[in-house]
Amino acid sequence: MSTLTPLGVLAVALGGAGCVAVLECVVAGTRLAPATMARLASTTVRQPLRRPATYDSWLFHLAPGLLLIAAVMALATVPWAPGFRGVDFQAGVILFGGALAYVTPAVFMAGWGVGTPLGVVGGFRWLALMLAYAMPLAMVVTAVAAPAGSLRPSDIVEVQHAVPMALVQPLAFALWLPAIVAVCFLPPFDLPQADSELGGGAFAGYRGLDAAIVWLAQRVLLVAVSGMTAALFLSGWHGPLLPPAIWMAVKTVGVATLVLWAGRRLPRMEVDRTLALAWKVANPLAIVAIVIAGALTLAFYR
Amino acid sequence: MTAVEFFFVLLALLLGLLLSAYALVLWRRGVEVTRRGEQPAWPRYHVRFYTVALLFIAFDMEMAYMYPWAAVFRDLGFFAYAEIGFFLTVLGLGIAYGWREGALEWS
Amino acid sequence: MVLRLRRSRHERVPGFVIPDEQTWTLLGAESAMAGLQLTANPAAARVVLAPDPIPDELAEGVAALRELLPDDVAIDYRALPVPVGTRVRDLRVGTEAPAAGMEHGHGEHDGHGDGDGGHHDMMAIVGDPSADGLIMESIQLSHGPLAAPLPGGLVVDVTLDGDVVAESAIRALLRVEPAGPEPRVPDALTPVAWTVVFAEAVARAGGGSTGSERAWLSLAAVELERAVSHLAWLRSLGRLLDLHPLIEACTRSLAALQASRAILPYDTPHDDWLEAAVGAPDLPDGRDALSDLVKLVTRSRGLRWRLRGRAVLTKAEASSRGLCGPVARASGRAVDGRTDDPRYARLGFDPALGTQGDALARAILRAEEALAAVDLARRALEADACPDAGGVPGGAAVTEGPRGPLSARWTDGRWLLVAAGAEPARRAAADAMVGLEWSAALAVLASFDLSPWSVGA
Amino acid sequence: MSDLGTALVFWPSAAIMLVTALYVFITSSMARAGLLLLAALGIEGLIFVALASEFLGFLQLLMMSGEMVIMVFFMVMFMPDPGGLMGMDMTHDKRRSAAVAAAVTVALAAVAVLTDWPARVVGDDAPDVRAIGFEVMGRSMVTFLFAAMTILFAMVGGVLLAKAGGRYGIGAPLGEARGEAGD
Repeated sequence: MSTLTPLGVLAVALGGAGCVAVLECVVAGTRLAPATMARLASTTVRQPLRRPATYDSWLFHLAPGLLLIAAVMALATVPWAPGFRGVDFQAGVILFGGALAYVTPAVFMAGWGVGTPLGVVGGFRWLALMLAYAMPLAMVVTAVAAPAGSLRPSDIVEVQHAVPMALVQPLAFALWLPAIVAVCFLPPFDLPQADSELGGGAFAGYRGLDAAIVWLAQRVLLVAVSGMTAALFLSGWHGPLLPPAIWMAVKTVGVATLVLWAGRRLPRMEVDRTLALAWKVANPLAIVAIVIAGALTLAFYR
Repeated sequence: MTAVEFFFVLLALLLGLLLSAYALVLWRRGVEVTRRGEQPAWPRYHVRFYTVALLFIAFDMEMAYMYPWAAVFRDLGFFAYAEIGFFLTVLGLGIAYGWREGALEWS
Repeated sequence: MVLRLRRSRHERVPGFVIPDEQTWTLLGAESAMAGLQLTANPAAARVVLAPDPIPDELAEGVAALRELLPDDVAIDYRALPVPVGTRVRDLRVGTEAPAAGMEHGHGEHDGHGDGDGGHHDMMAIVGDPSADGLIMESIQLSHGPLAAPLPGGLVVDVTLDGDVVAESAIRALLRVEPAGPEPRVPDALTPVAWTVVFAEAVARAGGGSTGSERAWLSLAAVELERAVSHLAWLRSLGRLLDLHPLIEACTRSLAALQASRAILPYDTPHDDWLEAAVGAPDLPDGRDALSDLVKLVTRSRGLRWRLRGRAVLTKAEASSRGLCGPVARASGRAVDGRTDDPRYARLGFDPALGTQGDALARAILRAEEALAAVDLARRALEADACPDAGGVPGGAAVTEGPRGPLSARWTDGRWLLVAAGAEPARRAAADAMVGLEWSAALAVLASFDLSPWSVGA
Repeated sequence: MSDLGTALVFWPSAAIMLVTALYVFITSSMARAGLLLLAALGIEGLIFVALASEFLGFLQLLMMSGEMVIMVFFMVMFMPDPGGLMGMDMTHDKRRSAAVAAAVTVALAAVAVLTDWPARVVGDDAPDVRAIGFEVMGRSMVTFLFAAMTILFAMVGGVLLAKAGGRYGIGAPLGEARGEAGD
């Protein structure tokens, strides 16, 4: 790991965000417009910051920054290639969970900070959604780490050299996918900033640099989450012909496209039903997934 | 360059970039205040999912024990599996009790 | 998992439409919105379209909206064929300046809901405990006149207890004062139906009866507008629920039905005006797209998950509230102005009836009615001899509009206009919203397809 | 991490942590107070990571953010004027609490300075996760199982208190004992 790796992570963040923007145009079927996107981005950043008179001192302007830091830290833990393993901690998967956990206060700060009724409602709906996705996300990480016998993402990738974890533990994979869509507040879980119901909700007050940072953070979050899905479930950089980094990129783009495509096909979820569904179905299934993971580890991965 | 150094260098780099971006925009463009004269809507918000939050805190504590188990389980064998089995059934009982008492519904 | 990559011809820029997408579609200005990717969040809008004379009731809403728009976005005023609302100078259906502006709702975009906890004693917590025994403060919110997926001009004053709606009241801001002998279209969401009713009433006031050739044409025009109105509503429901398959299916059907359909402001509809209102719709193609749409609506798990069992209106309740139109028919109350019309009997018309009366039944019924309307329009255009539409001279002319019967009567020097079932539907929607979480409450409100125009006394 | 690196990270973040902890009591807005406490505990997690105990540091980052946000919405629910519009003073009988605070600080500082901590320098790649794992699964297995029971008691107790009526919805009217209350 050379000293340039932090810049490498930032490069992956920016490149990934651009790639996700292009993916959205592809999935939505609109013509690619790089000129328009560039113009929109530059005009947005050139606007002055805007602050509603109802805003709460620093919460309003700190939220986008915290969101971006959480997103990039989550991205830093993803092992992209044997040579570039990102932040290679022994407990890297927990750092991934910890970084994602800071998206919750960031969106609540935005919702509470803007002060408008619908913004506050958006902030509290996000808390309810956090209660729904947090437990499956954390328990599935345990289920995946057990066979690998370590919490280091690259070790988990190594243990999948024969067969990807998605085939070994399909239940864990099925619980993981909706949780990662909810973490990135992408449709069908875009409850905090539901455009049609809350008119922009928690992020309605943002203009200029704040809005650009929130837009960037959401895309970086999607790149981080898709990358980690590829690493934990689709045997990371292992693959027959192509070099490791290319495999990782292909799998990440695949997962991101699946997430964006599913978002367009499903209606927006309701908070109370999602919460009840998560605690009545997803959590018990997550417990079962851990039990299955234990059995599989004893049987195959000794 | 160890992982911890990498982590803090990246964090410092991010903070630096964000602060400089905000400083530049504030210096060049300043801030506009909109919706003047409106009172912020900060009520004592009637959160409807507080019972689920209580269950969530207990479950979050559980994760503190599940992670070390996942790290060492492969080398310990069946005994650790039985232990975590007990641990998970206890948690399952917690959810079942919450479900029966209607803690999972929107109050 | 087949990922259908479609290339749309032109670039889609995020846009916002004042007063709302339904009004522009109904006035035949769908092509103006072609290059836009409609968004409900003004902050994300890059292009804002508005009709040239904006109704003055919406002035405050537009001012509040302008403050939310990004700095470099200006409102782009476009002249619509039938100008929307009261400030109408050259609408030949109405001549002189608008009547005195009615009382202005305070509808600024987002009400300043300061919790009423401001004045009470610092440490004591007073108030009436809500259902689970907690004493909480509520948020007052007026979901403003320009809340995008809902029709522009409809204001919902809501008291939110947390996420759940505690009280709600619905106000329709827009209004056209019927003044003088010239009939004026009081509801921009159903211009063709009202103009046909006026023509019928003028004919009846003169004692004669409308010619047979025009009777079929006006029937086809009314039925086509019903189909377009239901499709535009279904598309706004799709936008509210963020269900893109439904949005795209509605857009495809509308494209087929809207081919060269235009609403021209003539006072008494001559044949060329009716032809313009009907346009040259590609009915067979429209019919296939519509049958796919009906299949999608009836079988879509997403719609069922969001709308089933919401705001159930039993048959008795519908009749006691005096509801009409699709809302009543969805709960089993067979009240349809077209059943006793000989022309419809000639075309073999039988009203579609729902049974559950919940939000999903209303959506499915409107989709089926749109499909039936296209069939009726096709048969009406091919029919020849027309039975005499026996109307008692001097009586009220009644036509079944997309939201219920519309009747107009010219008596002692002024127009008597009645849109039955509009006010009861607003009250029913307001009562149905209580006790639901905010997103469910909005879905229920949308399922009533309320018109923002208040008609009559 | 080198000593210089550790010092570079430790001292500024310790200072920021103390400032945010102090502001928790100075601000009048409940939401801001809760989120400042979250920031303080988050920075404490970073300090743990800097001092080479990564697992505990990440665990703090993960769990503290979830729980502090829940504390924030409980504070917003139950404290009057959560938005801090009236500028309510949060501190009460200042003198005695200041004295207690000073005493506790001195005691902790004494403990920190006077005890001779083991000089064993733990390298960055010390297997702390596996060490805790073997500890929990081996020697202190009883505490692990007892912790499981404590979590269950916490869940049952929490739900029991929160849902006063339980599944039959027999609401306990405010102030009256539950026994003889009607429905």
